[in-house]
Amino acid sequence: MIGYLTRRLGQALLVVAGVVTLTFVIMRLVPGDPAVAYAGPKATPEQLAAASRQFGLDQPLHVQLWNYVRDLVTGDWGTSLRTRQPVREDLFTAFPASLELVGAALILAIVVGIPVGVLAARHKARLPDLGVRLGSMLAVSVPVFWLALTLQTVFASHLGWFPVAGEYDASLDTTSPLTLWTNITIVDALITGNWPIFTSTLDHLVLPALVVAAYPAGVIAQMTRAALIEESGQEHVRLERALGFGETTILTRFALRPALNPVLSLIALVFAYSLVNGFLVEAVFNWPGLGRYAFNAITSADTPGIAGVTLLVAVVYVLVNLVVDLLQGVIDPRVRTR
Amino acid sequence: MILRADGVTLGYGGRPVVHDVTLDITEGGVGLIGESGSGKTTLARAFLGLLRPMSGTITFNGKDLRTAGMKAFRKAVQPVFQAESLDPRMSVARSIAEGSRDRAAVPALMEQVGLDPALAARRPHQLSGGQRQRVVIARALAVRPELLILDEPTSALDVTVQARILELLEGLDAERLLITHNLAVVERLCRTSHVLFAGRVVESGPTGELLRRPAHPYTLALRDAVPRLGGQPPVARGRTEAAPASEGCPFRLRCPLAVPECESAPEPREVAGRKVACHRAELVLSA
Amino acid sequence: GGQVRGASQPPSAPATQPGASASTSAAPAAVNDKAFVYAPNLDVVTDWDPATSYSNENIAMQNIYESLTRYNAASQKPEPRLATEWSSADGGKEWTFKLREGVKFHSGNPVTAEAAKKAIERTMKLKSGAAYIWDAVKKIEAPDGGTLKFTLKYATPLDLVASSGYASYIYDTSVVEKVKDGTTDAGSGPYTIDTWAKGKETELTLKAFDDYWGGWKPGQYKKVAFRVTPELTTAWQLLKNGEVNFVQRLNPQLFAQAGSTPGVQATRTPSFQNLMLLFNTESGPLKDVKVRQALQKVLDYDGLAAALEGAGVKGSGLVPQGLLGFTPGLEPKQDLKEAAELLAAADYGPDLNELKLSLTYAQGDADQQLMVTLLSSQLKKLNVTLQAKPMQWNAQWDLGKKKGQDIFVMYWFPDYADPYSWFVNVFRSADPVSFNLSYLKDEAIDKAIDALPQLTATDRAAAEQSYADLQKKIIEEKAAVAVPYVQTYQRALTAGVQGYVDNPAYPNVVSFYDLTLAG
Amino acid sequence: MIRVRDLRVAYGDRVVAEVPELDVGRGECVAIVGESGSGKSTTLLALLGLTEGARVSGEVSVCGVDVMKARPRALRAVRGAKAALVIQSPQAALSPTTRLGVLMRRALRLHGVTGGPSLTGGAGSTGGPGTMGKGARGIDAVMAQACEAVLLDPAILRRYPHEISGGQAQRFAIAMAIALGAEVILADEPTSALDVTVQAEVVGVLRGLREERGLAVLLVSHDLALVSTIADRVLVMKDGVVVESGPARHVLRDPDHPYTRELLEALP
Amino acid sequence: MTVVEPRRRLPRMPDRLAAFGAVLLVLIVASALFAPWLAPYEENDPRPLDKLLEPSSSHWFGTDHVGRDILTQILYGGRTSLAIAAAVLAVSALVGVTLGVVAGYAGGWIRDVIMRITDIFLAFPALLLSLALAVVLQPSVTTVILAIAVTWWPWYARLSASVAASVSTRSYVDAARCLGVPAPVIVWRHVLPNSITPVLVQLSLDAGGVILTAAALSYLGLGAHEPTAEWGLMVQQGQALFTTNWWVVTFPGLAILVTAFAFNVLGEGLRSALDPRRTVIR
Ligand SMILES: Nc1ncnc2c1ncn2[C@@H]1O[C@H](COP(=O)(O)OP(=O)(O)OP(=O)(O)O)[C@@H](O)[C@H]1O
Ligand SMILES: Nc1ncnc2c1ncn2[C@@H]1O[C@H](COP(=O)(O)OP(=O)(O)OP(=O)(O)O)[C@@H](O)[C@H]1O
Ligand SMILES: [Mg+2]
Ligand SMILES: [Mg+2]
Ligand code: NI
Repeated sequence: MIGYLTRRLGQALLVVAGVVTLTFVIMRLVPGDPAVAYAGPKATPEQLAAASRQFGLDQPLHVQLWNYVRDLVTGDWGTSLRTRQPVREDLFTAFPASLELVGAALILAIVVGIPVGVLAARHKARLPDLGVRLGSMLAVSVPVFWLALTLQTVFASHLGWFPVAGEYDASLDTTSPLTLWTNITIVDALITGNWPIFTSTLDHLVLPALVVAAYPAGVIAQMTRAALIEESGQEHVRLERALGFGETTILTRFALRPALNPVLSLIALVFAYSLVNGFLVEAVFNWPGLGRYAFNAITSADTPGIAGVTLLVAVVYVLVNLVVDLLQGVIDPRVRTR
Repeated sequence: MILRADGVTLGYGGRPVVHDVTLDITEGGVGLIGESGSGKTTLARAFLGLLRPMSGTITFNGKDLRTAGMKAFRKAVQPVFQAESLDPRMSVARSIAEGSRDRAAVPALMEQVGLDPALAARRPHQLSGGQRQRVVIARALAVRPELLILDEPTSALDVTVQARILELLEGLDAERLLITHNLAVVERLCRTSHVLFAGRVVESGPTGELLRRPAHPYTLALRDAVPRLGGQPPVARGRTEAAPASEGCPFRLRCPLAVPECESAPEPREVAGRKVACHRAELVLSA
Repeated sequence: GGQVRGASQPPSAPATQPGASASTSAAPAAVNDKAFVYAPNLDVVTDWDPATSYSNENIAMQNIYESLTRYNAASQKPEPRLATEWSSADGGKEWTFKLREGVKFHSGNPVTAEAAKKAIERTMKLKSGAAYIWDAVKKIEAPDGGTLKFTLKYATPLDLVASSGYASYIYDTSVVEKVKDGTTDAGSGPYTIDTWAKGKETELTLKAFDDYWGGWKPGQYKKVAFRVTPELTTAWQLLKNGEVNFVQRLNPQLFAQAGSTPGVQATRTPSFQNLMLLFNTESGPLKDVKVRQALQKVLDYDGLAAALEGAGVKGSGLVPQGLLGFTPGLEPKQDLKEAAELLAAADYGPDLNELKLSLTYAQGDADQQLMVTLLSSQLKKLNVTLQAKPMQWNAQWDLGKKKGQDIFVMYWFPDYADPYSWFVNVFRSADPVSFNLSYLKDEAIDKAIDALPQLTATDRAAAEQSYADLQKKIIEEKAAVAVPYVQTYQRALTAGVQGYVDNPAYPNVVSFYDLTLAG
Repeated sequence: MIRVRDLRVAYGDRVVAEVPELDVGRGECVAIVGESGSGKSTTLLALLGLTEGARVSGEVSVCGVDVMKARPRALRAVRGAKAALVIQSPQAALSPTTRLGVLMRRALRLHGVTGGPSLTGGAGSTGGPGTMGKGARGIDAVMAQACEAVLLDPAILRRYPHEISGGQAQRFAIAMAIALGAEVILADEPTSALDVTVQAEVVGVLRGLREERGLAVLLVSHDLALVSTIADRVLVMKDGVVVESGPARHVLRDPDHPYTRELLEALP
Repeated sequence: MTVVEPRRRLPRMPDRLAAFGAVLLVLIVASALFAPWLAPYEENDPRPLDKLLEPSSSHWFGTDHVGRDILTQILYGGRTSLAIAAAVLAVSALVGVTLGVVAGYAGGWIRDVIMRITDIFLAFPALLLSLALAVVLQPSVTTVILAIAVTWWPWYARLSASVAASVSTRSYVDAARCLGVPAPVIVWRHVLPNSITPVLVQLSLDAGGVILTAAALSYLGLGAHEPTAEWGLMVQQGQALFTTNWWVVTFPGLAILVTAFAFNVLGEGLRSALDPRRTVIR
């Protein structure tokens, strides 16, 4: 197990190193001088030169790469050309917000997707199955921006059931200020018992989380269904039937667990994917998350910002996959001995 | 003798599964028996040049496989694998002609293995198990091999079909190395046999002798466990669930005759006209 | 330990919901304890230094810092701010400003001539952002606490310069080094920083500076919040709900809706920002002035204005209305027949050669995109293929500097309310290329441009005439540019807010101090 | 124990198994032999009503329950509790994520076997919280005994299916039948995936149970030699039809049907 | 005598989803192909005076902000969107399958190197990579295709590597090696054809995702641009009009939804027919 872990960690490091290099290459490929982005649209030549010096852009490429790696390792992720803040600080605000949104969405997707997948598998080739399959395919096909706009207009603006946008009611900052520990609002509100902010955040989360959850819920349902159907074609199900267990018991108590592993891998992928791809949703719902940060960084050619997001997401991706590997061992004992 | 393994150790991913095997493929058919996972297929793959030995050498006509030109060897030794070794997408004719690239010879080959040439255009899933096995044999014969390596050629087939395939094999003039679980089949097709246990050859000798009067307790257990028509119910000797021992005699944990001496690995030695790796071979012989 | 977010007040002090019902529940004329919520579409602050700031943050900074003068778009003249009066001498090469008395910085220090001198000198020394506006200044003196005297290298309308939206601030140099992290400021304006949380939705809140020289009346907003809202539709819905009080830019459809939505008021003001199609006068097919003139006549200006529905209006010449040098009678007109003739004269047209033109414009700008759509479909009928590439600014500019396109589309607006900006930056020849992206090179024009500042400082009428002549020359004779429209600000506020005036010299800036909540 | 008359199983229009008569009495061992695809497994599964999507007709009674007419609930009670199934591939027949003990315990609970003398046979398998402890201890005892009966170390109950050998898995399947108090074991090729040495052991266990406990065994196999050593009576199937049946000795010594003869001759 | 019929608690649904998806798709493709004949108006013909007309009998889907007929633009836009999907899938499948099959067959260090590279591309946030590339190459349809393909191929590499690895252990591959067939021929003749099915299924599942991603890129102004008609671009331009002129964004949005849905239905149907387990996300 230890050997396996170190091997996996080594691979993970390799991947991160690859991402760093790739990022650097892309940063250099982006046309237009990053100094222009920093110095602003009406910069004078002297200002441009100064900005160039400040970012070390006047150095030869290999020196730049070396500096870049050295800075990363020492925790200096550079200064954003757009916000002019240290990228690390920017990410420290943006990432928790995304984590909150994507986390909530994934919980929603799992809570909906897995039972629905079980339901479909239980009634394979019958009406509920057809319903679930069509529903999940709709969920994965719907363009998020469209869904976001529609939900916002209908449920927030017209019906007024939910807030239009925002993470929580900003006025609560004065009435019940939040002590930050993790920087994730809802978690901090929960652990410090700040109920006004907690409920307000929950209220604000519903719509964006629903939108972000649509795709994951769809694929999770599809995957659960497929994995369960395959699992229920396994020999052991026949034995369980012969032992007198009911169909539902068999699916939920014997087949679900072994079928869960691919679902888990999928969740890991969807998680990393949603972190950045949520940017449209974040924009519509004023969610100050990573996706929006990434989008702004891209559209303003903020290379350090782009690099920071990329690296962060890559690290998260790698970590989540590690965690999933471990979890899979817990869920399926066969994996442990592999 | 054309193919010879000399002190060969084989494994996957650095983990050896076949240990220090020395074995000649001699005339009259050679049998390889042993329980599942004992390394029979692994050994066969090494003989086919599909797996490099971790140590030891495999020689073909006296030349090391690693250095000798593979061309001559390639077609001289051909496999007949366990049932499903046909590309599901290729027609019978294409499969058979794959090595020789000689389509014209296909009908003759098909007849030789007892297949109706009219089946040439079919694909594997349109054939029965017995027919498929015949195609596999025809494909191997197409390149006129000197040696056939048969890995459980019949174990997936029904008994009636099995009997016919065995007949066909008996009639071929290529040398053969036969791997099987089925003792009766080895007895019929092979003059000499080797018994494999946990990656080691524990006993080798003339097949008839070997099965009539085993000298190794594993061979004995194997023989007695085989049910015979109308005979006594098969007998289980020793505790079959025990894993092979990693040190000393690998069979000792299952061996009803094991003594403390067995904790040291037995060297293969000549006993009653065959080679046995057991400290207690004499006792077994007398049983 | 954890840090506390928000709350400069003790948590016990209850505050009512900001803006939540600003439009409906009219507070008694007593104290206005609501916050005014501004919905910008981008992060508000990137640079807190009043010397170097050259971006969005001026929306907030104009309320925190003050300059000597402020431009009044109605009178087209600078008006007093920190300076109460001023005069020039020596043909516009010497300027004297009298400072307002009893003004204090937020730090408590008094605003004296000495302080103002130090501030401007620091700004000039840092040479960043819009610091160039002071380039003409040779020497600053503070003969007494209330008088500031400038000696210039060349004549310049310094009263206009001093009203600039950027780099003109008078700040407290003794605390300015501490403003970087956004917890304090060095200004003298009506508002001061309350909280700043970069990257959060409510990024910045301001609170009233109690010792402001203008004093405070009931009904004025003593708190201001900036709630970043990138999506227009979201901003609009928040406004309708009364959650925000001001949306800086609406599209025509929303603007029309805003006009008829109870609880919302809409305002429209022409800006000082216009769109320019800069034709490559130096190389390529547009080297031929006939082709350039044809292009000027192809675009359906009225159709475009109609499609823009008020987001932009047809201008006249290069100088938008409201600035010195605005010249009526230079309105562009579509004339397809003449355009076809001009093209034919250059051997292009439906039955002649195909003309291929490349155009670059700003990515993500819906109005420019609209213009491009209309232009390309018109040109197609004349056998002209337009290859339009949306690009990010720095990529577009890079290409432009290398003269890599036939038509360069960009907006221009002056940093201070003076049309000189267009001419000196865009149409005066320069090597290497900076913003003169039509690559126009004409000595006579250059000379006329160089004479403009002094004329402005000394003889406004002559300046006006010179501007008119130059525009005719550049547009009609040289055909270096087409100006499809001048942008219009279409803004919406919650209905209860009174006193809003849009000042195009300070784009998107709301003077919160001037607002009151109806009651 | 088992009584079958005119059983017919069809998938769609294709009849895959037709058994006019099949009886298995207490302590008897009956074997069904035949080639691949001849309908052996189908017949066996039909006895427990496990043929999904098939049309089944005829009379089938297992341990006194009419399988054809029984409601799903009653049918589930027969499965496992009265008639236990042992299938071919040993490990694949066990859910990979369930410890053996957990599976057995769940099955015992399902059928209301609690082990406590006062509670046996009661339908209230779940029991109140008070009876749980006692019941659980009782169940443990039942499970341990069952394992010992098939020569398994009860410690194996803490393992996962992939941690045991094929022979152990087959013996565990039989142990479950014992623990549940099954009266009939239906074994579908229980040894064909095993090595001969292990096969011998499993066969030994089956024989022992028959002799000691009077369990009835219905064995499906294509290994004539094996069948000949343990079966009392034999049914030979070909293409879904029973071509010959009778006492093992008779059928295998001098078969009446040419197909049986062919089978015997093919033996190496 | 009792006859037990298969239990029928809920009605059985015929599994014709794949067929349904295929029919839907044929309709969509046909409507894009025959756009010039089907479209009621000329492509890209702005009439500012007719802008933002509500859906009516003369403009079924209304008109957009410059007065183009939305139905017409959707029909023509389908050509772009479908062409993008086809090109992206072709390019990424070509690259991914080639690398994957080689990795799967060769094993050893070759596999390790290829798979690590694949991992790097997978760990790189896909949308960021696409966006970055779109910025580097300047927005255009070709850029969209390349940008998406760059993030898409690793999935096929991974999928086909694992399938090819298992195919390579089949005994017919060994048999071919013993017959002296050269490695490239074995890969081409045996490994590739036998690993392709799951990739094909995955391709049809992914097509919807490609259209959505392309739409998102255009939506961000980084993909197709004026005057190319493309669905994502149409949504982007109409998005700010959602509350006032719903049809401008809704119809192209529906076009994307229906097409993505059709591809998904087809893919999912194929998958359940061929291989119930594999799912890879876009
Ligand atoms: N490709 C492989 N990678 C790793 N281990 C393998 C591989 N193939 C076989 N093994 C292991 O090597 C050992 C010997 O396997 P081999 O297939 O040679 O046995 P065998 O004697 O042919 O068994 P059987 O009778 O079941 O065919 C087994 O423990 C098996 O798990
Ligand atoms: N679910 C099913 N649907 C359709 N046909 C089936 C189904 N299950 C089995 N069959 C068919 O019924 C016939 C009998 O199958 P069965 O499994 O009973 O054979 P068997 O005698 O057990 O063979 P083997 O020795 O290979 O296990 C076969 O032809 C098979 O294809
Ligand atoms: Mg083998
Ligand atoms: Mg069977
Ligand atoms: Ni020994």
